Amino acid sequence: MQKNTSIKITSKKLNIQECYDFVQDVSCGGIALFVGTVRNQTQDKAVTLLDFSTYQSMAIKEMQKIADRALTDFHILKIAIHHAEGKLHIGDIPVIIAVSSPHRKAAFAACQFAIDTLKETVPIWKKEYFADGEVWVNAHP
Amino acid sequence: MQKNTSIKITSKKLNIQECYDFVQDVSCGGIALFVGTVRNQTQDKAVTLLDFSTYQSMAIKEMQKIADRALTDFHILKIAIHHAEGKLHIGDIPVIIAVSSPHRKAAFAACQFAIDTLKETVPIWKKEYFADGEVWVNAHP
Amino acid sequence: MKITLLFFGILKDIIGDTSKELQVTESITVDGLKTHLLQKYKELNNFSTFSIAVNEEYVTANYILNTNDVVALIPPVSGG
Amino acid sequence: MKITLLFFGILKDIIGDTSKELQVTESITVDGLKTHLLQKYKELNNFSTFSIAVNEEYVTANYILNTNDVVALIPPVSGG
Repeated sequence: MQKNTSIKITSKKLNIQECYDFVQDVSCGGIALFVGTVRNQTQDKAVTLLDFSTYQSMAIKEMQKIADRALTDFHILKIAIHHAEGKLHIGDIPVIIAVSSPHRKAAFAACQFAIDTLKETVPIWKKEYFADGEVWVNAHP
Repeated sequence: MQKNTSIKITSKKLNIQECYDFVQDVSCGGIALFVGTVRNQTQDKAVTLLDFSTYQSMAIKEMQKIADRALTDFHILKIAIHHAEGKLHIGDIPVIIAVSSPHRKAAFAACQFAIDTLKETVPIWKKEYFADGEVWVNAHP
Repeated sequence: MKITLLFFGILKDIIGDTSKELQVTESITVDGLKTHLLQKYKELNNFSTFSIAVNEEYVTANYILNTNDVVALIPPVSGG
Repeated sequence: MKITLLFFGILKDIIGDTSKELQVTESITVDGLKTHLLQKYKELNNFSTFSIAVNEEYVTANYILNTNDVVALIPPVSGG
């Protein structure tokens, strides 16, 4: 299934067109994309920047598992899952997921499955910086 | 609500980045996009090209209604609905829908609502061309 | 009274024109117009599923037409 | 036997390091290791919810460690 999946963690800017171009195919009728963006606030506190750190080798494996499972469980053609690491500013893109399918419902379902699962299982951590300090997101239940 | 919606029918190539840029906002955490693409076949018959014709003034109104209803019914920030007209080839993009929201579930739900409703209500017609003829899609129930 | 008919998609091909002006009786309903059109354009009888929009808004069968209304015959749409 | 510990996210800040080598008893389980770590690094007691990955795969509490295993302490993830 490898050639139908594109998995990447990078400190460069993520590129929507690159994800689109990877999944686009003459036999697909629709492409669903999810693009995460850095918000200017969290729980009413102004965010200045985010810093993403990863357990990169394991994160790549977990992202690959999500992509492979999406291909198995949904009627889709290709999937790209790209994640950023390092410092991101307001409006920057931490994550892009793109899914192509002959049928749009499958593309949407697989795209939602992928982002939901990524947020649960992939070893990536986000530190939020505010004017008066910083906090590891989700670290304190 | 007008400024939170971008509605367009054009004979130029649709642009994913343009839709993304319109909906992107410092207060949004996620953007869901749907990009329709022209498939190389329909019911096992090879398609050579598609020709989209529209009742343009009414189609714009119906697309605006969909966008306004998405803003009312879902917790979203902005929505772009762009549709192509004229001749499209395999891989070309007939439609792009982009939705931004603080929360990704709302973005996905509104994006699916918009494409589903567009396909039911907006007066746009697609003629499929094959090597041996042409057919108006959906015209014969 | 005079109304304008617009034809789209397969109906444009069937009628062979994009628009026509038509004289109809005062206070005719959309349903009445449909009956009239199916008599006037026999070729429409092979193709009875179409919606009607008046002045760019979908209307139902009992909608009453006014003079100068722009009446569009909308075959099943297939955008997206 | 020797294992390697890796620390990520908030645990990296708490421990003040990204990795450490550690001697543990043969056939220790992940659960046994957790107990050991909570004794050794008192600061972890304020922070008891973390998962364990061995050689880049999540494992459960009764998983038995081998020599040279790379054991990652995974605090709640927050990617995306």
